[in-house]
Amino acid sequence: MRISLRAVIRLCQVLVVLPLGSAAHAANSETDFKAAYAAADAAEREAGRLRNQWLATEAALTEAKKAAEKRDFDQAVAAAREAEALAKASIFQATNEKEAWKTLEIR
Amino acid sequence: MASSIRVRAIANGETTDVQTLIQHPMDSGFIKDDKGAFIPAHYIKELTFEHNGKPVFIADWGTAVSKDPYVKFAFKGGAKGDDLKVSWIDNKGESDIATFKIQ
Amino acid sequence: MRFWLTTLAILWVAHPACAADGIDPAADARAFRNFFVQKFPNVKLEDFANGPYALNEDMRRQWEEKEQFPPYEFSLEMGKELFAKPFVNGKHYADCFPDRGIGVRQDYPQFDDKSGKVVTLELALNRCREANGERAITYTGDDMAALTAYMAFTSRGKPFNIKIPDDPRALEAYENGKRYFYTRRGQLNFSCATCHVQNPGERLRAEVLAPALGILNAMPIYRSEWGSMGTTSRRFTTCNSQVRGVPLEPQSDEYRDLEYFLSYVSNGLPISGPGSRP
Amino acid sequence: MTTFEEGFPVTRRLVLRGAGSVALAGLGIASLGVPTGLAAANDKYPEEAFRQKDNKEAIKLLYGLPIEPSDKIKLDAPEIAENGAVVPISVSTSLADVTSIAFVVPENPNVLAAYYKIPQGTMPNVANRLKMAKTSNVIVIVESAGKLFSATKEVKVTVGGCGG
Repeated sequence: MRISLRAVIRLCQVLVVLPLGSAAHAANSETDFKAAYAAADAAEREAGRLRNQWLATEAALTEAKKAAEKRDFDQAVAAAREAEALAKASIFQATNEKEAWKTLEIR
Repeated sequence: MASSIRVRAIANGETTDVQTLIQHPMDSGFIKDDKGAFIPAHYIKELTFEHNGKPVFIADWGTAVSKDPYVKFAFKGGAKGDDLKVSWIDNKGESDIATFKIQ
Repeated sequence: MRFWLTTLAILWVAHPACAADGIDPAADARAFRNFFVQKFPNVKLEDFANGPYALNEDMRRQWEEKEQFPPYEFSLEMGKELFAKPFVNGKHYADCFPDRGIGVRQDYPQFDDKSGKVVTLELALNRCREANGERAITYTGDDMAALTAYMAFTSRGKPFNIKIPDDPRALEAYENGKRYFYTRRGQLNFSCATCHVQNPGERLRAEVLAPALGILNAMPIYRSEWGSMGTTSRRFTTCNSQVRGVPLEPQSDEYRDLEYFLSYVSNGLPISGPGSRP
Repeated sequence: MTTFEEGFPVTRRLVLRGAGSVALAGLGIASLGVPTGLAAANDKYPEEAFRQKDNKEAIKLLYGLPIEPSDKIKLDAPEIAENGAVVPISVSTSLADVTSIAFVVPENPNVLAAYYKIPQGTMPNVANRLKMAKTSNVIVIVESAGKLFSATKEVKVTVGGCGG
C-alpha cells in the first residue's frame, strides 16, 4: 500500500514537472512577465472555480511576483509559467474527477 | 485564574496513587517559531509533592518532558481527606502551588 | 459562492448520470459500514469511533495510558467555562440548543430547511453568537475547539443520529459531500478516501491512518502534533493542505456537506469526542 | 443562570481504572502563592547534568558511580512512539531502598530528561510523558541502596518531538 501511495505521488510529480522543460529562454521583458502572469492567474482562477487550487501554484505565483518586483523578469516569467502549468494540471485533475471519483466509491 | 495543577490522588488502603497534569508549555528552546527564531526555553524544573508537611515525591525536570506534563507515582500511607500540597517552579522563576484532598 | 453554485449546476446538467443513479443514503451507509467491518473483522463496530487506536495495539496502549489523564483536560475545562459564560445580553449558548446544549452533539450536522443547507455544530455555535450580538469566533481556533469538545464530552456514548429529510436539497447536500469525499484533489492526487478508505491502519509517514467510518465521532481532537485541541474545520483544512491543495474556507458549503455525508454514514456509532490523536 | 452544573456522563470510552472521579469536577484548591516546599528537597536541582549532550557525562555528573543492568527493573515504553512529542514511559522495580529514578534519552539534545527523588515510603514506580527528538534508546537508572542499576529500551520515533 505504501508503495502504491508513493507511486501516485511520483507520477504526479512527473506530470507536473513535464511542461516546465520549455520554459527557459533568455531576456524576458516586463511585458513578457505580465502576459505569462495573466495566463497563470487566469488558469488559477479557473482552478478556484473548480475548488481545486494547489499550494504549489500559489507558491509559484508569489515567487513570480517577487521576482518581478526585483525586475528579474527571466525568473518571474519562469515562475509564472510554472504556475500556469500547475494550475492547468489542477484543472485537468478536477475535470477528470467529475466522473472518476465514482471508481473509489464504496457501494 | 484556575490553577495550572490538576491532581487525582486516591487512597487505596496501603498506598495513595497520585496522578498529576500541569498546564505548562515546556518549551525546550530547540524549536523555531513561524519566523525562524528559536522559542526560548521555558520549562518546569522542580515539582514537589508534600503529604502532611513531608515531601513524598520530587521531580526534577529538564526540557524533554512533554508539554502539559504528566507524572504518576504512589506513596505508602495517606488517607481519604488528607491534604496533598503540590508546587512547581520553572526556569523563569514562575511558580504555582495548590493543595488537594486525597480521595 | 455563486460561482460554485453555478459550477455545481453545470456539473449537474452535464452529468445526468448522477441524477439517474438515484441517491440512496441508507444503502450507502450500509455499504460503508460493511466495507470496514469486512476489512477489519476483529474490530468491534463501536470501536471504529476510536480511529487508529482500534487498529493498532501498540498505539492503543499509548492512548490508554494518556487517557488516564488526557492532555486535552485543560481544553475541555475551558470549553465548559466558555459554554457557561453569558453573552453581553445575558443569554447563553444553552439558549440556542435543544436540551440546553447538553448531550446533543450526535444530532449535528442538521439539514436546515429554511436555508436549504447543512448546519454543523460549529456553525450553530457561531450563529448563536451572532444572534445574540456577539462576534463569530474562528472555526479553526482554540475557543471553538474547546466549546465543541465540551459539547461532545456531554454526548459521549450517544450514537450519531444524522437525519436526511425527504428534501431534494438535503439529498443534494449529502451527495455533494459524498462526491467531495471521493474526489482526488491537490498536487498529491489524493482523495479523502485514498487515505481513510483504502489505507486505514497503514502508516503514512508515522501516522496510522484512521478509518473513515467513525472518524468524526471523535471530533474535536487533541493532536500531539498540534499540542492542542482542533476542530473538524481545522482537520478538514489540514487534510487539504497535506495533499498540497489550497484549503477551502472553514464551513464552506463543501466542508459542511462533507461533514454531513461522513457523519451520516457513521450513524449508530457512538460519539467518542473529544478524542486524542498523534 | 448559574445552575449549569449538569454532571458529566460517566460514559468515557475508557473505564478509568477505578479512578472514577473526573478532574473537571474540580478538586479543592486551597491557596495560591509561592511554593515553599522546595527547600525540603534533600538535594539541589542537578543543573549541570540537565545541560549535558552526552549521556555518559550526564550520568557521571548525576551519580559518579558505575551502573549495572538489572532485570529487576521493568521499563515500559512503546515500540513505536505515536508522536515523539508525547511518549508515555513508565518504570517499576522490585529493587529495595530506591532513592532516585532517572530517565535518559541519549539521542535528545539534552540527554537527561527527568530525575525523580524517591523519599522513604514512596513506591519505586513512576510514569511520565517525555519528548523524543528521534529514534533512541531510553535508559532508566534506579538508585537502590546506594548502588545504580539500569534498564534500556529502544523507542522508534518517526515524527520527532522537536517540531517540524
